[in-house]
Amino acid sequence: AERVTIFAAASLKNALDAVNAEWKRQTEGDVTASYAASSALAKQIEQGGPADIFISADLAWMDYLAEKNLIKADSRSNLLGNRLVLVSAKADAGPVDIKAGLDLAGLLGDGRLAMGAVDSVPAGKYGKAALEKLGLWPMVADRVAGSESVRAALLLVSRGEAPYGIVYQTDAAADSGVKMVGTFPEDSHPPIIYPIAITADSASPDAAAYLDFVRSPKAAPFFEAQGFTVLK
Amino acid sequence: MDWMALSEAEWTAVRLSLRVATVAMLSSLPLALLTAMVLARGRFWGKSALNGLVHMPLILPPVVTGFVLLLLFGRRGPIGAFLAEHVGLVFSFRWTGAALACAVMGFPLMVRSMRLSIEAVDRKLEDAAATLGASPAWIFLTVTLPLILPGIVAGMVLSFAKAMGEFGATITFVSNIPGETQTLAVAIYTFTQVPGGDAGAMRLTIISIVLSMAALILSEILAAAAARRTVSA
Amino acid sequence: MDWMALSEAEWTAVRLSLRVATVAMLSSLPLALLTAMVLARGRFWGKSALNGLVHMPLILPPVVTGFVLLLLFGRRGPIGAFLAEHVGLVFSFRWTGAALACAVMGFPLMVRSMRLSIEAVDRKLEDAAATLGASPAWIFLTVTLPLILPGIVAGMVLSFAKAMGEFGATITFVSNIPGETQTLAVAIYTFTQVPGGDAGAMRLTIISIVLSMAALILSEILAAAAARRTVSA
Amino acid sequence: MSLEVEARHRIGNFRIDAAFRSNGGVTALFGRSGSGKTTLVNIIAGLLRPDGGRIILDGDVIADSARNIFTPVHRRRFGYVFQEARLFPHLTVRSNLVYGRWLAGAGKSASEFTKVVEMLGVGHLLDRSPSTLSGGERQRVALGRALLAAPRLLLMDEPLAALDEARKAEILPYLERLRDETRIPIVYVSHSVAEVARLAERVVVIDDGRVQASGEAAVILSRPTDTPAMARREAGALIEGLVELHDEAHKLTLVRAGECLLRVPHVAAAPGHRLRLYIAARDVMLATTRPQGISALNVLPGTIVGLSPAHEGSLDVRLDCGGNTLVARITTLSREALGLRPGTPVHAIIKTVALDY
Amino acid sequence: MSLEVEARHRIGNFRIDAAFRSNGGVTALFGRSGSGKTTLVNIIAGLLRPDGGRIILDGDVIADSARNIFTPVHRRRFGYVFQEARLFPHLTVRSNLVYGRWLAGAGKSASEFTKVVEMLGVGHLLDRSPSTLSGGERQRVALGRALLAAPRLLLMDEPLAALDEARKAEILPYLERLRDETRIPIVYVSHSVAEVARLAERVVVIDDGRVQASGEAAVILSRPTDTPAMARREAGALIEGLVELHDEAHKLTLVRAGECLLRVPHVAAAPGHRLRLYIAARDVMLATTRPQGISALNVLPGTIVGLSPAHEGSLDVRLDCGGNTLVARITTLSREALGLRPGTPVHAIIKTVALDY
Ligand SMILES: Nc1ncnc2c1ncn2[C@@H]1O[C@H](COP(=O)(O)OP(=O)(O)OP(=O)(O)O)[C@@H](O)[C@H]1O
Ligand SMILES: Nc1ncnc2c1ncn2[C@@H]1O[C@H](COP(=O)(O)OP(=O)(O)OP(=O)(O)O)[C@@H](O)[C@H]1O
Ligand SMILES: [Mg+2]
Ligand SMILES: [Mg+2]
Repeated sequence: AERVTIFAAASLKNALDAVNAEWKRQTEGDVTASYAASSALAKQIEQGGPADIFISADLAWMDYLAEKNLIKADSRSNLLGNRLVLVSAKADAGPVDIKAGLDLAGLLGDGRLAMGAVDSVPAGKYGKAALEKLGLWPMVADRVAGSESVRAALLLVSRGEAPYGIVYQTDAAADSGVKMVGTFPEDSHPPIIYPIAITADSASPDAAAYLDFVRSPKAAPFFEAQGFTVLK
Repeated sequence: MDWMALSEAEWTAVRLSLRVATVAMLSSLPLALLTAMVLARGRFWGKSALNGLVHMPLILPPVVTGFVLLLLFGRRGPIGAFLAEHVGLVFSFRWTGAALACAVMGFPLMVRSMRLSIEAVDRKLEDAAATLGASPAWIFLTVTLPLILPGIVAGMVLSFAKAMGEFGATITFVSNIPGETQTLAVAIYTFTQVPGGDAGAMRLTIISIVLSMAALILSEILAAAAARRTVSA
Repeated sequence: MDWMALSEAEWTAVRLSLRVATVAMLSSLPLALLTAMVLARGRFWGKSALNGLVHMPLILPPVVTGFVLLLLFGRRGPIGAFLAEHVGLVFSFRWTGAALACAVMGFPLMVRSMRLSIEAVDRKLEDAAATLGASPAWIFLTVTLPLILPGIVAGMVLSFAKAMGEFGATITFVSNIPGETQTLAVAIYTFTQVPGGDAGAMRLTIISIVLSMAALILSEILAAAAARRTVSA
Repeated sequence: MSLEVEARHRIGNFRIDAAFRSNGGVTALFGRSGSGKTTLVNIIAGLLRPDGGRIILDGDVIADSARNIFTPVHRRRFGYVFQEARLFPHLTVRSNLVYGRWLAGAGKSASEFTKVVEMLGVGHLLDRSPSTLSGGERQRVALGRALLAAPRLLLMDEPLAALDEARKAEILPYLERLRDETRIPIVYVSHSVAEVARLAERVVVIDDGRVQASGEAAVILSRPTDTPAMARREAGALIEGLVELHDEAHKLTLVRAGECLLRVPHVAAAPGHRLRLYIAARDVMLATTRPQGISALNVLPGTIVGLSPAHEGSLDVRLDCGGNTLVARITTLSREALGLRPGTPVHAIIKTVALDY
Repeated sequence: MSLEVEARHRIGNFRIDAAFRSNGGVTALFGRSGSGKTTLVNIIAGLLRPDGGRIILDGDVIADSARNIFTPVHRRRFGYVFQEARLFPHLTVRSNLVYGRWLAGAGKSASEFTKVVEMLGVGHLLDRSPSTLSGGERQRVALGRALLAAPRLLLMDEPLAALDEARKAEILPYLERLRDETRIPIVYVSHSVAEVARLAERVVVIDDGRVQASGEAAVILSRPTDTPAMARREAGALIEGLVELHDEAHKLTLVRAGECLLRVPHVAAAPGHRLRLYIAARDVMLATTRPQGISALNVLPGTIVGLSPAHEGSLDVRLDCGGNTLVARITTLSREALGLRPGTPVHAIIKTVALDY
């Protein structure tokens, strides 16, 4: 079988490695994945990167490629969803009901709110949107510590640098150093979506089969194990 | 060149970058000089280990360096906690942390340059100074230091340039807080992460280049002046 | 130390890193030497510009450097397309591209070290060689080159170390393809991006440190041997 | 002022094992190239820590390996004029000159500076960089730098080698004054017998790291066999005398040495002052009868004490002239013609101008 | 073999404007420290490109600013012994020595190497690093390096300054042979009149960048006033003679100069060979009557030609001895006592051993 090359957002590594192992086992097909920032991957595809399939961490970079006709439009779909949660380092921190009027500033005290960089990192963008929707943004806008990735934000919380952080549920679940104290209402932010598509340049005859596999129930458990929501 | 007009936030990033780079460069100078001296002249057990340690920030991916800084110098880190309590020096989420990250990243470059110059110094001149009554410290100040000026300048240039371009360790260690830790490099990085951010990234990149070039030319002038005086006799 | 046992993929990354770092270091050597020579000795219009250009990879955030490389040396880039067609040298998404990225990132470090050493060379020795009938090229080979060996070694060390730690430009330019462009540093970065990756990152980091330390100690031994022979006479 | 040096050291295949003492004044280190003179001077300066030995200056133990005493270089305050100039390339000539002076405190006045600068003829170089100096200029500045550092002891390693005779003739009297007035002990390495004869009270002959001979300059310089570094043409005898009187009209000085009276070119020393004269064997002529109508002013009656074996057609004749030992070099042909043998009474003829330095 | 040098150049405040020519052999550059000797040699070597001037060797235009010709240093093949040794620190002594030899091709045989190494006494140093050499050893290796490069012209800047007399006495005959056998022109900077007198055919006296006097060594060295760099004690006259015969028993050589016959220490030259003798004024004694029973073997009858003004109690008497000019330095007292004036017939007395170098 032909090799299938996946360009995928770095946060998908654990889940996708497992899916790929399963795909290899079942089809004896060859698959390789390159994990990096969605931005870098999109630009590489633009410059002729050897990707057959692109899985972005947000819609923006998929849209970017779609506009340039670099993906096969009919192959595009939303693969995964995620939830945004509030985490705390303190084991004794109580649950927080995330809603409009929450005294987030009070919770933070003189600490900072760790999250992905609000302009660039997808989780940061979602987080900012949610806070704005809930009217909490003005209160914490200058208290935010924008990290280079969700993982870094999580680290800031687990190291006690920041009392609270906004991260994906998938990340929070896997880190015993932090406690999930609240989940953002699903309607408070644009849906967190990991879109998938076959690139326009893809020549691998197995790309479509792989795409089908990833979207099939056979792959779903691996994503769910990492805390992702598998979208239909 | 309206396109080049900087927003207030961008101006802040420029000022911050210059401050961070300058502070990083200057504050690492004494320790780098000491380390270079020890590596060039010292003979002791564990010298290889020290040498390795100095090169660490180069060998490790910047993100890892940032993690390590966070672990050590963060609010809860052993050194960070100590400094915060006893010296009142706080790094986390402060521009000082950005400067620390840049200083650490530039450290191996600074040490190597200085070490190279120290190793090239003719020890016989130091001997001559000693016969004239100069103590080791005085010899260092009046003979060694002027003679290694090219290495010091080179080290400072590399450290400054590195600080201008550093974002991996910085953003990991102290995040990306506009006006506090968002240096030009971090701002550029941020731009590259959003579709359509290319123009902004380009603009900031040009600014960064212009600033660095100015610093570079200044350094060359200084180095040339120093060299003119130390043509080997 | 079962924990340290490396998977096949990790072994691949180790081998790849060593290859990339070595090739990056060696292939940039001639150009770096030439550039250092020109900067140290040349007097020409545009020297400042060349100097600035050399420092660029240090000044720019690695992501930007990687992006510039992608634009220039990518399959569709002007240089990349030319080289692929006429020389058969393809960088994009190959380990050669990773080596190119590392070479570019280490270039300013290499040039600075060499330049520092070249500037410290006693030109009178070159004059002496000329009176003995040595042509400029022969003088360079038999006098200048041996005398600047410390600078060359230092430059190579820095370039190698930098190549071991480089991931920003690499991952941006040639992505993160296991067995092809996934160097240790890139692999470490990948681990840091996922939950539970810390152990893996730590393991690879230790490997990277061990490898680099070995290279470092080797370089020190070489440098010491060179120095023993060139004590200023 | 006394200096005691004892050193054992090994570098590479070279081994030094030398000891000498001097009671102040100038001690000349004499020896062939590579015999260990610079090594010994480096040990005295403290730049080389010997495997064993000691250095005692005026009862002050500067170093003693047995007692594990080692005064660091900069506390010794031994001025050192290196064989190569070793000027500081990043400082001007002026700054080089005052480098040690400044450290020595206010000990040296500005007039001292002016005096040394003038004597060395480096006044017009003060603002220049050492890299632009000529070889001799560099050596002069190095000399000035050491002199101005107010040293307790001066170590000079061939300080005048790169200088022309005229310049040497200006500097030597200064060194003589330094020796006589300040009584700073000086250890002086030189290949020039003329310099050594003029300056040194003691001569230490080094050969392959060992002291081959050491003692009064008068004694050592009269035994050329001891000093392989000395070309044969420099052999001679050193005699001591007292200034008797000056003949101002003819610019001559009469010196009494034992029972002899010697006429030498005018010397600026008061009557009664001790004077050392080195009389090269090649400058002494012998006559069996007292010659008449010759220009040489010194005709000293004496007796042959001994004759050295002939070498390359010439031999050295040792004379006793009124209590002074003189050496005359003559050809074997002359010896035969004049029938010279021990006990023969002869006249030693020495030109006055041959005694000028 | 002829060399023509003309150079105008300015460095800092120093200005050189000198020209001289020589018809091969050794040309001595003589001048005080800082007079521009090294600068001139650097210009000849091509290390310094002068503002103007030209260098012509044997009709071959090496450099000519008017015609914009400038042969690069390495194509000139001018061996250069620098004032400082300038050994390559990264090479062993052996590699230093053969550096130029290798480039010169197979021109030099291994026996040449052995010969030079032996003559310089550096055989035991071959595998050492230059940094471990003594000053004199370094200078000898530098000398050997230049000699072995098979140069067309040798530039030597005080090559023997750091050497002891005994070593000099070994090297000088080698240089003489080089001069006589290979006919390589040599430009020789030295402060030693003895060296210059012995080696040089021509002397160029440099003062403050200008040629103050230039010409036959015999002429220039007899006019000490022209050579301020020469101490007065080195004044004298150079006379030319032919080897007449050898007295092997007494190791003497008879040299005919004009109408005079001089006995000098044995010289290794066949009868008929030309020989130059420098007779220092201080070594010449005058007598109004022919002395008897003296050891000096040379008693030359002559006539006083002129007397220089007295200086510090002595004066130089110029004699004509059978067609040779001689200079004798005597005290004013002797002149008065002997009543010497131009025209007075006198005998010049010169010891044979005084003519030994
Ligand atoms: N770069 C310079 N700037 C100013 N003056 C210089 C420079 N280089 C040389 N000089 C001067 O030129 C003069 C001639 O120097 P040079 O080295 O030729 O002298 P020299 O005759 O070889 O003397 P020495 O016998 O001491 O070696 C010296 O007075 C020196 O100070
Ligand atoms: N590191 C070393 N290894 C081996 N031999 C050495 C070393 N250093 C010095 N020597 C030898 O020691 C001897 C003494 O050297 P030193 O410099 O004392 O001689 P010197 O008497 O000053 O000679 P010169 O008159 O030539 O300056 C020399 O033969 C030299 O080669
Ligand atoms: Mg010596
Ligand atoms: Mg000179």
